Amino acid sequence: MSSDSKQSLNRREFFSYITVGWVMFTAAVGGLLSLAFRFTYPNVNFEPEMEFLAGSPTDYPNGVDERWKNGYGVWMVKQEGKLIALSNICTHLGCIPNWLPAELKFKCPCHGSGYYMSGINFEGPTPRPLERFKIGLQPDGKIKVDKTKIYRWEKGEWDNPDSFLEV
Amino acid sequence: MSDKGIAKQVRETQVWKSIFRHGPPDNSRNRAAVIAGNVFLHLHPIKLKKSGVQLGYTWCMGGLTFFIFLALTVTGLLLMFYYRPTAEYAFNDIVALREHVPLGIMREIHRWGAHAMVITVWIHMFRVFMTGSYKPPREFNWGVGVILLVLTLLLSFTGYLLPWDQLAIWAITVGSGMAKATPFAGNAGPGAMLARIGDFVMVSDKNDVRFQLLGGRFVGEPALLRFYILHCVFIPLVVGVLIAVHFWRVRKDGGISAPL
Amino acid sequence: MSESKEPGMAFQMTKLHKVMAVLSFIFFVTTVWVFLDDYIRPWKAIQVEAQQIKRRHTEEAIKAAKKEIDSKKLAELQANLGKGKDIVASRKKEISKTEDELKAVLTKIKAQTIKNGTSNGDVSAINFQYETAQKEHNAKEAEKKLAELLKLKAEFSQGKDNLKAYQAEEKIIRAKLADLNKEVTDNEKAIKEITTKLNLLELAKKQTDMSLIFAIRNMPFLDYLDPTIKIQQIVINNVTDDRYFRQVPKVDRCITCHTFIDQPGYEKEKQPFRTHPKLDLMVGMESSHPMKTTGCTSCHGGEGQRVNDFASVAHMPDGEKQEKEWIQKYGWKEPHHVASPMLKLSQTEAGCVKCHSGVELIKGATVLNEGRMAIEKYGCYGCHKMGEWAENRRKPGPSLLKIAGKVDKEWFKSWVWEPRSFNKHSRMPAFFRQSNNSKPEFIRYNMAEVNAIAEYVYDKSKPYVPNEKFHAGNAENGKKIISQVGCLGCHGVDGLEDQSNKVKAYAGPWLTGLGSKVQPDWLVSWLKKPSHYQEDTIMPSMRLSDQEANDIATYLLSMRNKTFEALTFSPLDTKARDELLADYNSTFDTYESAVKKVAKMSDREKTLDLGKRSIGKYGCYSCHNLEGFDGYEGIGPNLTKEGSKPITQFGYGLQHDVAQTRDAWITAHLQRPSRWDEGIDKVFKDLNKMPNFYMSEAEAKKITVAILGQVADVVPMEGIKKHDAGAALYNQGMKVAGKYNCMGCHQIDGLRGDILKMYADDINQGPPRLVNEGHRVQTKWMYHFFGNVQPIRPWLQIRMPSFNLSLEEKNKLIAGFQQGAHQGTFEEPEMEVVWEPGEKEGAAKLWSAYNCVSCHSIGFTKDTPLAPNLHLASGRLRPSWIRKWLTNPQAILPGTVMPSFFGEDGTTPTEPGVFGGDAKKQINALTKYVIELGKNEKK
Amino acid sequence: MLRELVNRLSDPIISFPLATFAFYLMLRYYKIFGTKKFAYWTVGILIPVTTWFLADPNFFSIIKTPDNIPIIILLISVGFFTWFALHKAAINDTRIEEGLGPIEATPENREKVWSWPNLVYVELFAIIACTAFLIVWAIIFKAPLEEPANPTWAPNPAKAPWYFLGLQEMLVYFDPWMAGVVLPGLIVGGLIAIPYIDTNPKGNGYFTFKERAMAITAFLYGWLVLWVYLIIVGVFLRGPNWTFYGPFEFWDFHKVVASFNVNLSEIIWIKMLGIGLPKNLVMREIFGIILSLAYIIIIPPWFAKATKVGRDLLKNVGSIRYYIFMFLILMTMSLPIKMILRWLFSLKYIVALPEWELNL
Repeated sequence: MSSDSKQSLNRREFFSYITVGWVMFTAAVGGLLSLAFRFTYPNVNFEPEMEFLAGSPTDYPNGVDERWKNGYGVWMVKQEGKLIALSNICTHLGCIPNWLPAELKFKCPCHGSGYYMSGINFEGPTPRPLERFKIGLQPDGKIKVDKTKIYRWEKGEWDNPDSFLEV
Repeated sequence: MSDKGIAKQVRETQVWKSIFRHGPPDNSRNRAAVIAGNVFLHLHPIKLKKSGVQLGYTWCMGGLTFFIFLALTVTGLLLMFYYRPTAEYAFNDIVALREHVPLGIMREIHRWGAHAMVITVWIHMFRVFMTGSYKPPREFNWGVGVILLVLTLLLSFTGYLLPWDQLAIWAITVGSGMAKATPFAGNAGPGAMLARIGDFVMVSDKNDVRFQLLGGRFVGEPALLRFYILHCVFIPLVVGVLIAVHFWRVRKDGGISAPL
Repeated sequence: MSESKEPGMAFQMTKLHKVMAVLSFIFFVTTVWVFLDDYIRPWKAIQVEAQQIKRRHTEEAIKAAKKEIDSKKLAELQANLGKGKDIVASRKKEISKTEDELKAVLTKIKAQTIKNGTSNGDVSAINFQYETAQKEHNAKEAEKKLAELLKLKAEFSQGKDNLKAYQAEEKIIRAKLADLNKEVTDNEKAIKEITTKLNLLELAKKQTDMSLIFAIRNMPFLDYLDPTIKIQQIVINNVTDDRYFRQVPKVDRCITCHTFIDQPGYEKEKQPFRTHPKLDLMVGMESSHPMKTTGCTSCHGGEGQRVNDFASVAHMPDGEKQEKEWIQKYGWKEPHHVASPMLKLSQTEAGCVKCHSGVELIKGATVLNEGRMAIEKYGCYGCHKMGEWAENRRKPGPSLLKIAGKVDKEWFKSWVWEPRSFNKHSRMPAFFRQSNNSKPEFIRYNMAEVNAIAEYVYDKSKPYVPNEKFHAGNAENGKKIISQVGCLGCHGVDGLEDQSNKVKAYAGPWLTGLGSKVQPDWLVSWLKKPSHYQEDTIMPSMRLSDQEANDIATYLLSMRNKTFEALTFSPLDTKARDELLADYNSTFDTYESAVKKVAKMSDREKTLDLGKRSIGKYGCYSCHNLEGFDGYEGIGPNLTKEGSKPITQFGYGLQHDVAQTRDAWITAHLQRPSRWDEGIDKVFKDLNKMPNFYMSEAEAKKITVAILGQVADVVPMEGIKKHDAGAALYNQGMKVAGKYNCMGCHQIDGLRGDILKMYADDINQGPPRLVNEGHRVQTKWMYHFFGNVQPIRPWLQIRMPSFNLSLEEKNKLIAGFQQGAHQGTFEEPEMEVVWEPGEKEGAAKLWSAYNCVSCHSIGFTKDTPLAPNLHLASGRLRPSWIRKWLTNPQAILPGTVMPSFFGEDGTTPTEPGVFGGDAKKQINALTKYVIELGKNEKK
Repeated sequence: MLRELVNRLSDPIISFPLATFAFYLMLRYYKIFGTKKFAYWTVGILIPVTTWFLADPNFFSIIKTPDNIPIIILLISVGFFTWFALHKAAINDTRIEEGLGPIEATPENREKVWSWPNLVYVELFAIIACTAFLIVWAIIFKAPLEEPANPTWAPNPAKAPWYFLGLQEMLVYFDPWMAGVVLPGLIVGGLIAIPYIDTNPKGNGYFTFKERAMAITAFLYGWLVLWVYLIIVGVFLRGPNWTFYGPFEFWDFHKVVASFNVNLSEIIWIKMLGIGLPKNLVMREIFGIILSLAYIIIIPPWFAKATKVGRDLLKNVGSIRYYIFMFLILMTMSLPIKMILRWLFSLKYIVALPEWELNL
């Protein structure tokens, strides 16, 4: 009986202690759990770089430039005032097509898929055009190609302003 | 002294008595005692309805699943002595397990056991559904069971990567590729496009759920390590805890199911 | 019993809640602390500062860019744009009509694309079925499929044609649309062209904004999403860190703080924001050591992986001042647990050695090269192994095989006892009278040793009879010859101190007191034919005439050292000798039986035995050729991996003033090796035997750099710039050049040329500088020249000596020069001269117009020649080199007297009348003319 | 010819409806299906048929792959246990009709027995048998190990582990966010929800079909047709490029099948209306959006109003349970619906918003 009345007398105090206690506890546990979550994202990673600097836009004449083909698997194609970074992986079975300057086309030596300079497929077994990579200009005027971001024609992504560079 | 005499003498030693608190289980009292007095057998009730021991009714699939889980734990522990989860060594260690490590079928038992566990757990669920054993009072335990089933699949899935061969990384690439499409949390999922301000991309291949799972943008060495830890430590721990809950609730919710 | 009691409470609930609240509060605070502790890192502040610095630079660049823009033109263009907009607006109707047309065509194209896609799929599928039927020899099926296929193909190609037609239509409409918008787009384009740079800079500036987004991106917890402030690293797979029995790829995170290290324009910022001082050689993208593939700690050393603490990186201060500053600023501590801390700034060049190990002199590594030259001077490698660079070098000291024919025994003893008392420039180090062996009993033993050594050496010495007789000459003239013919390229000489100190030659001894040292006949024969006394000497013959040799000898012999002559060495103390021998013999025996054993030997035997043992003990044979020591290794410790030796393995003795670092120990050691014994009671045989070279601190420090570079790190082949066969040959050639001190006189590709310092007034009076020599002269000529030196430049007083080169050395030297100039051995030996019509006449005109014979007078006029004999050119020079030389001689040899006839760019001839002023044609014609001169001469 | 026929029949376009139909027959006539006689006949027929199948080298080469053994074990055990469950259910249902109650509820089966040795021993037998089985399996079949991992070259086909092949097969019809995330999530969530949706008090603890016809039908359709069947297709009938190959067909790398799929928006705006796609994305996909929403929002209330089954269900379980149940059923049915749309109209997406990565 007496304890009951005591409790009711101290209700406010009692209420605030229990609230403070458990709110703090929950917040602390939540904080530690969120740190555990954060822990799973490393601050550096050792994956190969997918970006490279590709000189300045004036380095490229109209047409197909193969200087980054071997190192990075990218064709730089300048056409109609646009510079694009084209993947050199055939969309059929992943072979590497050749650029045939005389016929103005990419031709895959494996199964004969053919692509226009723009990357659009027009012959052979390939189901879709070549992929384009993100290309942009850095403040110092150098081109940066980012291979992590891929633009696919069939997804309507070639209108994306990051998928080409106006020159 | 006769043989019988020796057996009796042994049974009367302090050592024997300290281990076995009761006589041979050939009478009711001792049959109860053998179950109640043993921490492992204690999982069982002392007595149960006859239908609970009929294979045609229970199919024994839950029990087998648990047994295979134990077998996988033991074989898995042994495999860990030879296996190093690094891109340099993982594949060679698996070859070693096949080529020169004694008891060359250890990995086979582990792998086929894993497949078998997936099958037994599915069929266990099938049986539980068909006998309506999820109905009250067992709703909660059914839920625990579903989670255990999912964890079983995840255990198998994480283990799939460890041989570090083409089969492994491409299966995991396909499987983990789906995480990429998680709405709002995967870089190729619906809503990911919205989570950006200028060049600040909040959901990209460097910070989405797939990255968290793989520790990288593609299935590489960090993914191997993460899967190894998930496979060997994290998920087994969770599964162990949930199995305990599952069994406890079987006992508490009225024992192995039977018509009400 | 029936009143079962409810369990009671041990605590009051309110009390429990209070405890819970307090504990939770503490728990919560610790959680916050964890967050902050994890979040606050020093490098973040540095990156924020870097961002501000970048902003400042960008703002300056923006200012400059704005100035560049022609504001008038811009205003004009903007006005035009406004007008253009009005014009375009007036065509609104037309434009919207065209846009509708475009939309219609696009719809058609899309529909056709769908149709074509379906057809394409069908064609491929049916084609596969047809092929399968063919493969299975199912003729009926195949026929059916073929018919279907042909129909589909026709449909498909029709569809493709349709699509092309629509696309052509689209193109026309688009062109029309563009035409309609021309006034706007053209002006916009023009404006954009002018402002591109500015716009990009503005964008860059925006990236340095400290905005809310910036704060969110780098907020605790959220900084995993896409932080701008983050650890930057370079992973170099081709250079590894040694993790003992494992080599792991190097990871350098230095650029986390050294933010602009590879970006020009930050040279004046304070550290760590400063640009690398040698961007063209190191770090820069175009340099030979790009950052991405070379990294930072590959050269500098230190812990590249560390970012959180200035000291843990193992930054090393250069000098006490910097150390104090760092301790105060960063709490710097001596990195005791770091295997290879950073090289101090002044010692950075030591980092080159790891990869460029076998290279004689490394271009650009000034201190290191000087260190190596000092090592060469003192001959450290005689006793110590020092890596690839020091392998297979000649013995640093003269041969003692015929010493009895050169100096007398008394002189020898006094010299060995204290070389500096005879020659204060002596490079022979002092073994005796050092701080650790100056106790009377030690001196007694040492003197016995010297006596015994002399006995042994003279006992083994072969007789030598000089092949020339000395007759007195003109000392003054001798002195002049010495200063002129090039002796100073290798020797310092008393009386010529000024020049000698300029050149600082070290290949040969400083010549002093020779009158007190050698016999006159010996000296003359040595001067005339050094190899007569010592077959493998590097001293060349200067092709001196009898008179010249005698003049020189007279001068040299006039120098006497009276004090030294007066010295007499006390005779052999036989008791000390016997004690020492007994000591040697007691190593495996009791002292008593050793004494007995020694007693059995004859007196002579004892002396020679001690002599040999002493030579072995002090390692005399390491520097001098001596009989009886074939196959003995140098006595010093192997220094090949000295730069990686743990600091705990260095013995400090009682020298607490020497800092606990490798470099400090090495420098101190070099200056006074006996210091480690000081204050320590050591027995005679345990004394430190490293002699004292009396080298200056500066020299010691340079040598320290060279030794520090000798590290244990394994650099994988891929990590080193591929040393192709050519580079290896070049190194070998330069090694020979080093052995014979070619660079004491010639500057080779910008390196050394010590004697040139004497010719600072007129560099053309010095020995010719060799630039791309392998390209300049023909292989055959060079080979012939080495065997049979003849003067090319008769006006020079300095002489090219005749070296005693072995065939192998000759070939190595030539191959080295060729490869250094990337010249194939048999490329372009001689040229057939074929004149084009009129070319010869033009050449003749040029020949006289440029007045070649005014300098190249030999064979043409009686004038004193100021330039080489051109009749020899055809057999000596490569035509392509002649062309290059004619084009711009100053580019090859700055300061040459050869005029530049074709301007600085080599395209504007001073004689524009010939060949229409075509420089190339003129140069070709002159080259042919010069070559023909030689050919005619031969005939 | 017969092989050709089997090849053609196994194409999902045909085999999926066939499987659905067989499923219908099985449940419709479960009492016949559940007889031992039926089982014997089936086994009797299957043995020669299987032998004939195995005689084909192409089929055999797929079957004998070590990693496919578990699927065969799965197939056999699922077949057996499905029959066995329906067999038991048929017996019980007959008994219940006769008023006897299920076998498991007979007094002798309710009797209590000692765990030791009745249960413990049986468990030991199961363990021993299982261990022996695993060891034999492990000795006969080596665990697969292919060439070392090469991140730059993907094998074709790249398949997920077999138990996820149902999901991978769904990828043909749905985008990854549906097939890989939403649908699996719903499967797990739906399974957990079963006890809370199914309020039918009957059939608790014994085999029966009749008393729980709807629950069992829904569950079995999902389990047998949408899960196990798709796994079989994924494992045995999908080759390079995820192209369909019949069981007797050689996995020819160059096989091409006509597949050019069109979005609903393209069909309507271009093919039907001929006015081109509107620029506005929502406008462009408005028909698909309306259809999808209608599918989820309109069907359940309509079903509850228009049909007796719906009315009864709503009345029995209450509205919350009813709508959750209908939602799950509709999501389940979205897969067959999408399949059929694809086969009939080459329909790619109902809602095609690649700009938002939101394709349906």
